[in-house]
Amino acid sequence: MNDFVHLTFNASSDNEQFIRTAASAFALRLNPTVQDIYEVKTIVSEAVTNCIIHAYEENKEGVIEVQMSIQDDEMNIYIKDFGCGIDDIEQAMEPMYTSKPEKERSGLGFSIMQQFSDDMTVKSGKGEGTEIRIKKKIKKEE
Amino acid sequence: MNDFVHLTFNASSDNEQFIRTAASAFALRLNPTVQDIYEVKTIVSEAVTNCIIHAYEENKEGVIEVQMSIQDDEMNIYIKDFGCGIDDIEQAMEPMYTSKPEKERSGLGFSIMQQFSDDMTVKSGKGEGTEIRIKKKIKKEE
Amino acid sequence: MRVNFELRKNILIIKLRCDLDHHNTELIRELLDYNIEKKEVQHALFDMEDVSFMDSSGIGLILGRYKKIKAKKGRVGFINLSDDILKIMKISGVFLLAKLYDSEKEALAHLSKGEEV
Amino acid sequence: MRVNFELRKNILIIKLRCDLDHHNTELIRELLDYNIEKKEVQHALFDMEDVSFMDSSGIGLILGRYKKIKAKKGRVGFINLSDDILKIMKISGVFLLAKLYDSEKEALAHLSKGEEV
Ligand SMILES: Nc1ncnc2c1ncn2[C@@H]1O[C@H](COP(=O)(O)OP(=O)(O)O)[C@@H](O)[C@H]1O
Ligand SMILES: Nc1ncnc2c1ncn2[C@@H]1O[C@H](COP(=O)(O)OP(=O)(O)O)[C@@H](O)[C@H]1O
Repeated sequence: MNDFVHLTFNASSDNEQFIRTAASAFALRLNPTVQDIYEVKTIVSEAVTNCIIHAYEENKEGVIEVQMSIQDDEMNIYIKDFGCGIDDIEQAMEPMYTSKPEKERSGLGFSIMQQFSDDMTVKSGKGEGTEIRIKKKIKKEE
Repeated sequence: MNDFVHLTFNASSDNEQFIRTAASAFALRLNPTVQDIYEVKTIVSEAVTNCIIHAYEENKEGVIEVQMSIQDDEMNIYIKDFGCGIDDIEQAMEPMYTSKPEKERSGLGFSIMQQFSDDMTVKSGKGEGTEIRIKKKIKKEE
Repeated sequence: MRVNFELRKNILIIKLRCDLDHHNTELIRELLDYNIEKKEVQHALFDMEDVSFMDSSGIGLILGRYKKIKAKKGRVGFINLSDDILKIMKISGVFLLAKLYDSEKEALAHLSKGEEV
Repeated sequence: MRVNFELRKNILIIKLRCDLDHHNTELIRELLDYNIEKKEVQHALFDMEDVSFMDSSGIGLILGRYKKIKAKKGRVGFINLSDDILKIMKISGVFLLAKLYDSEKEALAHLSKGEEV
Protein backbone atom coordinates (compact mmCIF):
# COMPACT_ATOMS: atom_id res chain seq x y z
CA MET A 1 0.00 0.00 0.00
CA ASN A 2 1.57 3.26 -1.14
CA ASP A 3 0.68 6.47 0.63
CA PHE A 4 -1.53 8.88 -1.26
CA VAL A 5 -3.29 12.17 -0.78
CA HIS A 6 -6.07 13.53 -2.99
CA LEU A 7 -6.91 17.20 -2.66
CA THR A 8 -9.89 19.01 -4.12
CA PHE A 9 -10.14 22.76 -3.69
CA ASN A 10 -11.58 25.87 -5.24
CA ALA A 11 -9.67 28.08 -7.67
CA SER A 12 -8.74 30.77 -5.17
CA SER A 13 -5.27 32.24 -5.41
CA ASP A 14 -5.09 31.85 -1.62
CA ASN A 15 -4.93 28.13 -2.32
CA GLU A 16 -1.65 28.50 -4.25
CA GLN A 17 0.40 28.81 -1.11
CA PHE A 18 -1.69 26.11 0.53
CA ILE A 19 -1.02 23.58 -2.22
CA ARG A 20 2.73 24.31 -2.23
CA THR A 21 2.92 23.71 1.49
CA ALA A 22 0.79 20.57 1.20
CA ALA A 23 2.99 19.21 -1.60
CA SER A 24 6.19 19.73 0.33
CA ALA A 25 4.61 18.29 3.50
CA PHE A 26 3.61 15.20 1.54
CA ALA A 27 7.09 14.79 0.01
CA LEU A 28 8.71 15.06 3.44
CA ARG A 29 8.33 11.35 4.20
CA LEU A 30 10.87 10.66 1.45
CA ASN A 31 13.41 12.76 3.35
CA PRO A 32 14.02 14.86 0.22
CA THR A 33 16.82 17.30 -0.47
CA VAL A 34 16.00 20.98 -0.07
CA GLN A 35 16.32 21.31 -3.82
CA ASP A 36 13.77 18.59 -4.55
CA ILE A 37 11.32 20.19 -2.12
CA TYR A 38 11.73 23.46 -3.97
CA GLU A 39 11.14 21.77 -7.30
CA VAL A 40 8.03 19.92 -6.11
CA LYS A 41 6.62 23.18 -4.76
CA THR A 42 7.34 24.95 -8.03
CA ILE A 43 5.74 22.22 -10.14
CA VAL A 44 2.42 22.32 -8.27
CA SER A 45 2.52 26.09 -8.01
CA GLU A 46 2.84 26.44 -11.80
CA ALA A 47 0.17 23.86 -12.54
CA VAL A 48 -2.37 25.18 -10.05
CA THR A 49 -1.75 28.80 -11.09
CA ASN A 50 -2.52 27.76 -14.67
CA CYS A 51 -5.82 26.23 -13.57
CA ILE A 52 -6.75 29.45 -11.78
CA ILE A 53 -5.69 31.89 -14.50
CA HIS A 54 -6.25 29.97 -17.72
CA ALA A 55 -8.73 27.18 -17.06
CA TYR A 56 -11.11 29.25 -14.90
CA GLU A 57 -10.05 32.81 -15.73
CA GLU A 58 -9.96 33.65 -12.03
CA ASN A 59 -13.47 32.48 -11.27
CA LYS A 60 -13.05 31.20 -7.72
CA GLU A 61 -15.81 28.65 -8.09
CA GLY A 62 -13.69 26.48 -10.38
CA VAL A 63 -12.64 23.17 -8.89
CA ILE A 64 -9.08 21.86 -8.97
CA GLU A 65 -7.87 18.38 -8.07
CA VAL A 66 -4.35 17.51 -7.06
CA GLN A 67 -3.38 13.92 -6.35
CA MET A 68 -0.03 12.90 -4.96
CA SER A 69 1.30 9.45 -4.33
CA ILE A 70 4.58 7.77 -3.62
CA GLN A 71 6.09 4.75 -5.29
CA ASP A 72 9.54 3.79 -4.04
CA ASP A 73 11.65 6.94 -4.43
CA GLU A 74 9.28 8.53 -6.90
CA MET A 75 6.51 11.04 -6.41
CA ASN A 76 3.54 11.02 -8.77
CA ILE A 77 1.67 14.27 -9.10
CA TYR A 78 -1.60 14.62 -10.98
CA ILE A 79 -3.32 17.97 -11.49
CA LYS A 80 -6.74 18.24 -13.04
CA ASP A 81 -9.17 21.04 -13.82
CA PHE A 82 -12.57 21.12 -15.46
CA GLY A 83 -12.00 24.44 -17.21
CA CYS A 84 -11.65 25.70 -20.77
CA GLY A 85 -9.01 23.18 -21.85
CA ILE A 86 -6.11 23.67 -24.24
CA ASP A 87 -6.74 23.66 -27.96
CA ASP A 88 -3.16 23.41 -29.22
CA ILE A 89 -1.03 21.62 -26.62
CA GLU A 90 2.15 21.80 -28.68
CA GLN A 91 1.93 25.57 -28.93
CA ALA A 92 1.00 25.89 -25.23
CA MET A 93 4.14 24.00 -24.25
CA GLU A 94 6.50 26.20 -26.27
CA PRO A 95 8.79 28.22 -24.02
CA MET A 96 7.59 31.83 -23.76
CA TYR A 97 4.21 31.14 -25.35
CA THR A 98 1.36 32.62 -23.39
CA SER A 99 -2.24 33.33 -24.31
CA LYS A 100 -2.38 36.03 -21.65
CA PRO A 101 0.49 38.47 -22.24
CA GLU A 102 -1.78 41.29 -20.97
CA LYS A 103 -1.64 39.58 -17.56
CA GLU A 104 2.16 39.62 -17.65
CA ARG A 105 2.35 35.87 -17.91
CA SER A 106 5.86 34.84 -18.85
CA GLY A 107 4.86 31.73 -20.79
CA LEU A 108 7.40 29.71 -18.83
CA GLY A 109 5.08 27.62 -16.65
CA PHE A 110 5.18 24.46 -18.75
CA SER A 111 8.94 24.80 -19.40
CA ILE A 112 9.67 25.00 -15.69
CA MET A 113 7.37 22.09 -14.84
CA GLN A 114 9.11 20.03 -17.49
CA GLN A 115 12.62 20.93 -16.34
CA PHE A 116 11.82 20.04 -12.75
CA SER A 117 10.10 16.73 -13.58
CA ASP A 118 11.40 13.38 -14.77
CA ASP A 119 8.31 12.84 -16.87
CA MET A 120 5.31 14.99 -17.75
CA THR A 121 2.23 14.32 -19.85
CA VAL A 122 -0.56 16.76 -20.65
CA LYS A 123 -4.03 15.67 -21.68
CA SER A 124 -6.45 18.36 -22.75
CA GLY A 125 -8.84 19.52 -25.39
CA LYS A 126 -10.99 22.57 -25.97
CA GLY A 127 -13.79 22.55 -23.40
CA GLU A 128 -12.56 19.34 -21.82
CA GLY A 129 -10.45 20.57 -18.94
CA THR A 130 -6.80 19.69 -18.52
CA GLU A 131 -4.97 16.83 -16.81
CA ILE A 132 -1.27 16.86 -16.09
CA ARG A 133 0.66 13.83 -14.88
CA ILE A 134 4.13 14.25 -13.49
CA LYS A 135 6.70 11.81 -12.18
CA LYS A 136 9.54 13.10 -10.08
CA LYS A 137 12.35 11.08 -8.55
CA ILE A 138 13.21 12.31 -5.09
CA LYS A 139 16.80 12.20 -3.95
CA LYS A 140 17.30 11.51 -0.27
CA GLU A 141 18.94 14.07 1.95
CA GLU A 142 22.17 12.58 3.34
CA MET B 1 -17.73 31.79 -2.59
CA ASN B 2 -15.89 30.58 0.49
CA ASP B 3 -12.56 28.84 0.11
CA PHE B 4 -12.52 25.12 0.78
CA VAL B 5 -10.15 22.19 0.62
CA HIS B 6 -11.17 18.53 0.69
CA LEU B 7 -8.49 15.99 1.41
CA THR B 8 -8.71 12.24 1.05
CA PHE B 9 -5.78 10.11 2.14
CA ASN B 10 -4.85 6.69 3.40
CA ALA B 11 -4.55 5.81 7.08
CA SER B 12 -0.78 5.98 7.25
CA SER B 13 0.78 7.54 10.32
CA ASP B 14 3.08 9.44 7.92
CA ASN B 15 -0.04 11.36 6.96
CA GLU B 16 -0.46 12.72 10.50
CA GLN B 17 2.26 15.28 10.06
CA PHE B 18 1.02 15.98 6.54
CA ILE B 19 -2.50 16.79 7.67
CA ARG B 20 -1.30 19.05 10.48
CA THR B 21 0.81 21.04 8.08
CA ALA B 22 -2.03 21.17 5.55
CA ALA B 23 -4.49 22.39 8.19
CA SER B 24 -2.22 25.16 9.36
CA ALA B 25 -1.42 26.14 5.75
CA PHE B 26 -5.14 26.38 5.04
CA ALA B 27 -5.81 28.49 8.15
CA LEU B 28 -3.01 30.89 7.23
CA ARG B 29 -5.24 33.02 5.00
CA LEU B 30 -7.11 34.15 8.13
CA ASN B 31 -3.85 35.52 9.52
CA PRO B 32 -4.32 33.49 12.71
CA THR B 33 -2.52 33.86 16.01
CA VAL B 34 0.24 31.34 16.70
CA GLN B 35 -1.98 29.86 19.37
CA ASP B 36 -4.90 29.28 17.01
CA ILE B 37 -2.57 27.60 14.51
CA TYR B 38 -1.40 25.29 17.27
CA GLU B 39 -4.96 24.48 18.26
CA VAL B 40 -6.06 23.78 14.67
CA LYS B 41 -3.08 21.47 14.22
CA THR B 42 -3.87 19.65 17.44
CA ILE B 43 -7.55 19.20 16.58
CA VAL B 44 -6.83 17.53 13.22
CA SER B 45 -3.94 15.56 14.67
CA GLU B 46 -6.16 14.05 17.38
CA ALA B 47 -9.01 13.30 15.00
CA VAL B 48 -6.86 11.74 12.28
CA THR B 49 -4.86 9.72 14.81
CA ASN B 50 -8.14 8.30 16.10
CA CYS B 51 -9.12 7.23 12.57
CA ILE B 52 -5.77 5.48 12.16
CA ILE B 53 -5.66 3.76 15.55
CA HIS B 54 -9.29 3.13 16.40
CA ALA B 55 -11.32 3.20 13.18
CA TYR B 56 -8.82 1.22 11.09
CA GLU B 57 -6.63 -0.39 13.77
CA GLU B 58 -3.52 0.70 11.87
CA ASN B 59 -4.52 -0.86 8.56
CA LYS B 60 -2.97 1.61 6.12
CA GLU B 61 -5.56 0.93 3.46
CA GLY B 62 -8.26 2.74 5.41
CA VAL B 63 -9.44 5.98 3.85
CA ILE B 64 -9.76 9.24 5.76
CA GLU B 65 -11.44 12.44 4.60
CA VAL B 66 -10.74 15.88 5.98
CA GLN B 67 -12.65 18.89 4.73
CA MET B 68 -11.82 22.43 5.71
CA SER B 69 -13.63 25.60 4.80
CA ILE B 70 -13.75 29.17 5.88
CA GLN B 71 -16.75 31.31 6.70
CA ASP B 72 -15.96 34.83 7.85
CA ASP B 73 -13.57 34.40 10.79
CA GLU B 74 -14.54 30.79 11.39
CA MET B 75 -12.93 27.60 10.24
CA ASN B 76 -15.07 24.51 9.69
CA ILE B 77 -13.31 21.20 9.97
CA TYR B 78 -14.93 17.89 9.08
CA ILE B 79 -13.18 14.56 9.60
CA LYS B 80 -14.68 11.31 8.38
CA ASP B 81 -13.63 7.67 8.38
CA PHE B 82 -15.31 4.51 7.15
CA GLY B 83 -14.00 2.34 9.98
CA CYS B 84 -15.43 0.43 12.92
CA GLY B 85 -17.46 3.31 14.34
CA ILE B 86 -18.19 4.14 17.97
CA ASP B 87 -20.80 2.19 19.86
CA ASP B 88 -21.17 4.39 22.92
CA ILE B 89 -20.31 7.99 22.01
CA GLU B 90 -20.96 9.35 25.49
CA GLN B 91 -18.46 6.95 27.04
CA ALA B 92 -15.93 7.60 24.26
CA MET B 93 -16.04 11.32 24.99
CA GLU B 94 -15.38 10.96 28.71
CA PRO B 95 -11.99 12.37 29.68
CA MET B 96 -9.45 9.56 30.18
CA TYR B 97 -11.65 6.89 28.64
CA THR B 98 -9.80 4.79 26.08
CA SER B 99 -10.57 1.42 24.55
CA LYS B 100 -6.86 0.87 23.90
CA PRO B 101 -4.97 1.31 27.19
CA GLU B 102 -2.53 -1.37 26.01
CA LYS B 103 -1.44 1.06 23.29
CA GLU B 104 -0.77 3.74 25.91
CA ARG B 105 -3.60 5.90 24.66
CA SER B 106 -4.33 8.62 27.19
CA GLY B 107 -8.04 8.88 26.45
CA LEU B 108 -7.70 12.64 26.11
CA GLY B 109 -8.17 13.04 22.36
CA PHE B 110 -11.83 14.04 22.45
CA SER B 111 -11.33 16.28 25.50
CA ILE B 112 -8.55 18.19 23.77
CA MET B 113 -10.50 18.53 20.53
CA GLN B 114 -13.42 19.89 22.50
CA GLN B 115 -11.36 22.35 24.52
CA PHE B 116 -9.74 23.73 21.38
CA SER B 117 -13.00 24.04 19.40
CA ASP B 118 -15.95 26.38 19.66
CA ASP B 119 -18.32 23.62 18.66
CA MET B 120 -17.93 19.90 18.07
CA THR B 121 -20.40 17.21 17.03
CA VAL B 122 -19.69 13.51 16.65
CA LYS B 123 -21.80 11.21 14.51
CA SER B 124 -21.04 7.52 14.67
CA GLY B 125 -22.43 4.07 15.15
CA LYS B 126 -21.03 0.56 15.33
CA GLY B 127 -19.83 -0.40 11.84
CA GLU B 128 -20.86 2.95 10.38
CA GLY B 129 -17.65 4.92 10.51
CA THR B 130 -17.31 8.23 12.33
CA GLU B 131 -17.89 11.85 11.34
CA ILE B 132 -16.68 14.79 13.37
CA ARG B 133 -17.69 18.38 12.69
CA ILE B 134 -15.82 21.18 14.32
CA LYS B 135 -16.21 24.95 14.24
CA LYS B 136 -13.35 27.10 15.39
CA LYS B 137 -13.27 30.89 15.51
CA ILE B 138 -9.89 32.20 14.42
CA LYS B 139 -8.52 35.30 16.09
CA LYS B 140 -6.47 37.54 13.85
CA GLU B 141 -2.81 38.17 14.61
CA GLU B 142 -2.36 41.91 15.30
CA MET C 1 18.30 11.73 15.87
CA ARG C 2 14.85 12.07 17.42
CA VAL C 3 16.09 11.69 21.01
CA ASN C 4 19.31 12.42 22.87
CA PHE C 5 20.18 10.78 26.17
CA GLU C 6 22.55 11.91 28.85
CA LEU C 7 23.11 10.22 32.20
CA ARG C 8 23.97 12.42 35.21
CA LYS C 9 24.53 10.17 38.20
CA ASN C 10 21.22 8.29 38.40
CA ILE C 11 19.21 10.84 36.42
CA LEU C 12 18.53 10.19 32.74
CA ILE C 13 18.13 13.41 30.79
CA ILE C 14 15.89 12.68 27.81
CA LYS C 15 16.04 15.38 25.19
CA LEU C 16 13.13 14.85 22.83
CA ARG C 17 13.71 16.30 19.40
CA CYS C 18 10.61 15.60 17.32
CA ASP C 19 6.88 16.24 17.17
CA LEU C 20 5.31 14.07 19.85
CA ASP C 21 2.48 12.68 17.76
CA HIS C 22 1.31 9.10 17.29
CA HIS C 23 3.75 8.47 14.43
CA ASN C 24 6.85 9.52 16.33
CA THR C 25 5.85 8.13 19.73
CA GLU C 26 5.63 4.70 18.08
CA LEU C 27 9.13 5.19 16.72
CA ILE C 28 10.81 6.23 19.96
CA ARG C 29 8.95 4.30 22.69
CA GLU C 30 11.23 1.26 22.72
CA LEU C 31 14.34 3.38 22.60
CA LEU C 32 13.17 5.34 25.63
CA ASP C 33 12.39 2.17 27.55
CA TYR C 34 15.71 0.57 26.64
CA ASN C 35 17.49 3.54 28.18
CA ILE C 36 15.19 3.94 31.17
CA GLU C 37 15.52 0.27 32.09
CA LYS C 38 19.31 0.47 32.42
CA LYS C 39 20.14 -0.22 36.04
CA GLU C 40 22.05 3.06 36.59
CA VAL C 41 18.88 5.01 35.89
CA GLN C 42 16.49 5.99 38.64
CA HIS C 43 15.02 9.37 37.72
CA ALA C 44 14.12 10.94 34.38
CA LEU C 45 14.25 14.54 33.25
CA PHE C 46 12.48 15.35 29.99
CA ASP C 47 13.99 18.30 28.13
CA MET C 48 11.24 19.56 25.80
CA GLU C 49 13.15 22.42 24.19
CA ASP C 50 13.10 20.86 20.72
CA VAL C 51 9.52 19.62 20.81
CA SER C 52 7.44 21.96 18.71
CA PHE C 53 4.26 19.89 18.67
CA MET C 54 2.65 17.47 21.08
CA ASP C 55 -0.83 15.97 21.25
CA SER C 56 -2.50 13.31 23.39
CA SER C 57 -0.26 10.60 21.92
CA GLY C 58 2.67 12.44 23.45
CA ILE C 59 0.87 12.54 26.77
CA GLY C 60 0.36 8.77 26.53
CA LEU C 61 4.06 8.32 25.90
CA ILE C 62 5.04 10.42 28.87
CA LEU C 63 2.57 8.79 31.27
CA GLY C 64 3.84 5.38 30.13
CA ARG C 65 7.45 6.33 30.89
CA TYR C 66 6.35 7.86 34.19
CA LYS C 67 5.07 4.43 35.22
CA LYS C 68 8.41 2.79 34.42
CA ILE C 69 10.29 5.33 36.50
CA LYS C 70 7.76 5.07 39.31
CA ALA C 71 8.36 1.29 39.36
CA LYS C 72 12.01 2.11 40.08
CA LYS C 73 10.90 4.44 42.88
CA GLY C 74 12.23 7.33 40.80
CA ARG C 75 10.87 10.76 39.98
CA VAL C 76 10.15 12.56 36.70
CA GLY C 77 10.78 16.20 35.86
CA PHE C 78 10.38 18.52 32.87
CA ILE C 79 12.27 21.52 31.59
CA ASN C 80 11.94 23.93 28.66
CA LEU C 81 8.23 23.76 27.92
CA SER C 82 6.78 26.14 25.36
CA ASP C 83 3.41 27.73 26.14
CA ASP C 84 1.63 25.40 23.73
CA ILE C 85 3.14 22.24 25.17
CA LEU C 86 2.52 23.50 28.68
CA LYS C 87 -1.17 23.94 27.83
CA ILE C 88 -1.51 20.37 26.56
CA MET C 89 0.34 19.00 29.57
CA LYS C 90 -1.85 20.95 31.97
CA ILE C 91 -4.95 19.40 30.39
CA SER C 92 -3.42 15.97 30.97
CA GLY C 93 -2.91 16.42 34.68
CA VAL C 94 0.66 15.16 34.33
CA PHE C 95 1.83 17.87 36.73
CA LEU C 96 0.10 16.02 39.54
CA LEU C 97 2.75 13.36 38.99
CA ALA C 98 5.81 15.16 37.77
CA LYS C 99 7.30 18.59 38.25
CA LEU C 100 8.20 21.39 35.90
CA TYR C 101 11.56 23.01 36.68
CA ASP C 102 12.96 26.35 35.61
CA SER C 103 16.39 25.04 34.68
CA GLU C 104 18.34 21.85 34.21
CA LYS C 105 20.47 22.72 37.21
CA GLU C 106 17.49 23.12 39.50
CA ALA C 107 15.91 19.94 38.14
CA LEU C 108 19.05 17.85 38.68
CA ALA C 109 19.45 19.11 42.23
CA HIS C 110 15.84 18.46 43.20
CA LEU C 111 15.47 15.09 41.49
CA SER C 112 18.54 13.66 43.19
CA LYS C 113 17.67 15.11 46.58
CA GLY C 114 14.68 12.83 46.61
CA GLU C 115 12.29 15.69 47.19
CA GLU C 116 8.62 14.84 46.84
CA VAL C 117 6.60 16.38 44.01
CA MET D 1 4.72 44.68 4.62
CA ARG D 2 5.35 42.66 1.47
CA VAL D 3 7.72 45.22 -0.08
CA ASN D 4 10.11 47.86 1.23
CA PHE D 5 11.30 50.74 -0.91
CA GLU D 6 14.35 52.92 -0.51
CA LEU D 7 15.49 55.64 -2.90
CA ARG D 8 19.25 56.21 -3.30
CA LYS D 9 19.76 59.11 -5.71
CA ASN D 10 17.91 57.88 -8.80
CA ILE D 11 18.03 54.19 -7.88
CA LEU D 12 14.97 52.58 -6.33
CA ILE D 13 15.90 49.67 -4.09
CA ILE D 14 12.96 47.27 -4.03
CA LYS D 15 13.18 44.80 -1.21
CA LEU D 16 10.67 42.04 -1.92
CA ARG D 17 9.51 40.25 1.19
CA CYS D 18 7.04 37.59 0.12
CA ASP D 19 6.70 34.49 -2.03
CA LEU D 20 6.64 35.68 -5.63
CA ASP D 21 3.72 33.58 -6.80
CA HIS D 22 0.60 34.58 -8.74
CA HIS D 23 -1.32 35.52 -5.58
CA ASN D 24 1.29 37.92 -4.26
CA THR D 25 2.39 39.38 -7.60
CA GLU D 26 -1.22 40.49 -8.11
CA LEU D 27 -1.14 42.17 -4.72
CA ILE D 28 2.10 44.10 -5.18
CA ARG D 29 2.20 44.96 -8.90
CA GLU D 30 0.47 48.33 -8.62
CA LEU D 31 2.49 49.31 -5.60
CA LEU D 32 5.71 48.59 -7.47
CA ASP D 33 4.58 50.61 -10.48
CA TYR D 34 3.44 53.52 -8.35
CA ASN D 35 6.94 53.75 -6.90
CA ILE D 36 8.80 53.07 -10.13
CA GLU D 37 6.85 55.75 -11.96
CA LYS D 38 7.91 58.50 -9.55
CA LYS D 39 10.01 60.95 -11.52
CA GLU D 40 13.08 60.70 -9.27
CA VAL D 41 13.44 57.03 -10.15
CA GLN D 42 15.52 55.90 -13.09
CA HIS D 43 17.06 52.54 -12.10
CA ALA D 44 15.78 49.66 -10.01
CA LEU D 45 17.64 47.27 -7.76
CA PHE D 46 15.71 44.20 -6.58
CA ASP D 47 16.86 42.87 -3.23
CA MET D 48 15.70 39.24 -3.12
CA GLU D 49 17.02 38.33 0.33
CA ASP D 50 13.56 37.77 1.81
CA VAL D 51 12.07 35.93 -1.16
CA SER D 52 11.94 32.27 -0.29
CA PHE D 53 9.84 31.14 -3.24
CA MET D 54 9.42 32.34 -6.81
CA ASP D 55 7.80 30.76 -9.84
CA SER D 56 7.02 31.95 -13.38
CA SER D 57 4.49 34.47 -12.05
CA GLY D 58 7.41 36.17 -10.29
CA ILE D 59 9.35 36.16 -13.52
CA GLY D 60 6.40 37.82 -15.25
CA LEU D 61 6.33 40.49 -12.54
CA ILE D 62 10.03 41.20 -12.90
CA LEU D 63 9.99 41.32 -16.69
CA GLY D 64 7.03 43.71 -16.51
CA ARG D 65 8.88 46.08 -14.18
CA TYR D 66 11.99 45.74 -16.34
CA LYS D 67 9.97 47.18 -19.22
CA LYS D 68 8.89 50.20 -17.15
CA ILE D 69 12.48 50.94 -16.16
CA LYS D 70 13.68 50.43 -19.72
CA ALA D 71 11.11 53.00 -20.87
CA LYS D 72 12.88 55.44 -18.54
CA LYS D 73 16.21 54.47 -20.08
CA GLY D 74 17.14 52.95 -16.73
CA ARG D 75 18.78 49.68 -15.74
CA VAL D 76 17.77 46.84 -13.46
CA GLY D 77 19.93 44.88 -11.03
CA PHE D 78 19.52 42.09 -8.50
CA ILE D 79 21.17 41.21 -5.23
CA ASN D 80 20.88 38.42 -2.66
CA LEU D 81 19.57 35.55 -4.75
CA SER D 82 19.29 32.12 -3.16
CA ASP D 83 20.33 29.13 -5.27
CA ASP D 84 16.71 28.20 -5.91
CA ILE D 85 15.67 31.65 -7.07
CA LEU D 86 18.83 31.91 -9.16
CA LYS D 87 17.89 28.69 -10.93
CA ILE D 88 14.40 29.94 -11.81
CA MET D 89 15.79 33.26 -12.98
CA LYS D 90 18.38 31.56 -15.17
CA ILE D 91 15.63 29.58 -16.88
CA SER D 92 13.84 32.84 -17.59
CA GLY D 93 16.74 34.48 -19.40
CA VAL D 94 16.27 37.60 -17.29
CA PHE D 95 20.05 37.87 -16.91
CA LEU D 96 20.27 38.83 -20.57
CA LEU D 97 18.50 42.02 -19.52
CA ALA D 98 19.55 42.69 -15.97
CA LYS D 99 22.60 42.00 -13.89
CA LEU D 100 23.21 40.11 -10.69
CA TYR D 101 25.52 41.92 -8.26
CA ASP D 102 27.45 40.60 -5.30
CA SER D 103 26.53 43.42 -2.96
CA GLU D 104 24.29 46.45 -2.66
CA LYS D 105 27.35 48.69 -2.74
CA GLU D 106 28.59 47.25 -6.00
CA ALA D 107 25.10 47.37 -7.49
CA LEU D 108 24.53 51.02 -6.57
CA ALA D 109 27.90 52.04 -8.00
CA HIS D 110 27.41 50.20 -11.29
CA LEU D 111 23.78 51.14 -11.84
CA SER D 112 24.48 54.85 -11.42
CA LYS D 113 27.63 54.80 -13.53
CA GLY D 114 25.44 53.90 -16.48
CA GLU D 115 27.46 50.82 -17.25
CA GLU D 116 25.90 48.53 -19.85
CA VAL D 117 24.74 45.06 -18.81
N1 LIG E 1 -4.91 24.43 -17.08
C1 LIG E 1 -4.95 25.11 -18.26
N2 LIG E 1 -6.15 25.35 -18.85
C2 LIG E 1 -6.22 26.02 -20.02
N3 LIG E 1 -5.13 26.52 -20.65
C3 LIG E 1 -3.92 26.33 -20.11
C4 LIG E 1 -3.77 25.62 -18.89
N4 LIG E 1 -2.45 25.57 -18.59
C5 LIG E 1 -1.81 26.21 -19.59
N5 LIG E 1 -2.68 26.66 -20.51
C6 LIG E 1 -2.34 27.38 -21.77
O1 LIG E 1 -0.97 27.16 -22.05
C7 LIG E 1 -0.28 28.41 -22.14
C8 LIG E 1 1.14 28.28 -21.65
O2 LIG E 1 1.17 27.97 -20.28
P1 LIG E 1 2.45 28.30 -19.41
O3 LIG E 1 3.64 27.74 -20.09
O4 LIG E 1 2.20 27.86 -18.02
O5 LIG E 1 2.57 29.89 -19.47
P2 LIG E 1 1.69 31.06 -18.81
O6 LIG E 1 0.90 30.49 -17.67
O7 LIG E 1 2.71 32.03 -18.36
O8 LIG E 1 0.80 31.58 -19.90
C9 LIG E 1 -1.13 29.37 -21.36
O9 LIG E 1 -0.91 30.71 -21.75
C10 LIG E 1 -2.54 28.88 -21.67
O10 LIG E 1 -2.98 29.35 -22.91
N1 LIG F 1 -12.60 7.49 14.64
C1 LIG F 1 -12.90 6.58 15.61
N2 LIG F 1 -13.35 5.36 15.28
C2 LIG F 1 -13.66 4.46 16.24
N3 LIG F 1 -13.54 4.71 17.57
C3 LIG F 1 -13.09 5.91 17.96
C4 LIG F 1 -12.74 6.90 17.01
N4 LIG F 1 -12.32 8.00 17.70
C5 LIG F 1 -12.42 7.69 18.99
N5 LIG F 1 -12.87 6.43 19.18
C6 LIG F 1 -13.14 5.76 20.47
O1 LIG F 1 -13.23 6.76 21.47
C7 LIG F 1 -12.28 6.52 22.50
C8 LIG F 1 -11.77 7.83 23.09
O2 LIG F 1 -11.05 8.56 22.12
P1 LIG F 1 -10.00 9.65 22.59
O3 LIG F 1 -10.64 10.57 23.57
O4 LIG F 1 -9.43 10.30 21.37
O5 LIG F 1 -8.88 8.82 23.34
P2 LIG F 1 -7.77 7.79 22.83
O6 LIG F 1 -7.55 8.00 21.35
O7 LIG F 1 -6.57 8.15 23.62
O8 LIG F 1 -8.28 6.42 23.10
C9 LIG F 1 -11.20 5.69 21.84
O9 LIG F 1 -10.46 4.93 22.76
C10 LIG F 1 -12.03 4.82 20.89
O10 LIG F 1 -12.60 3.74 21.54
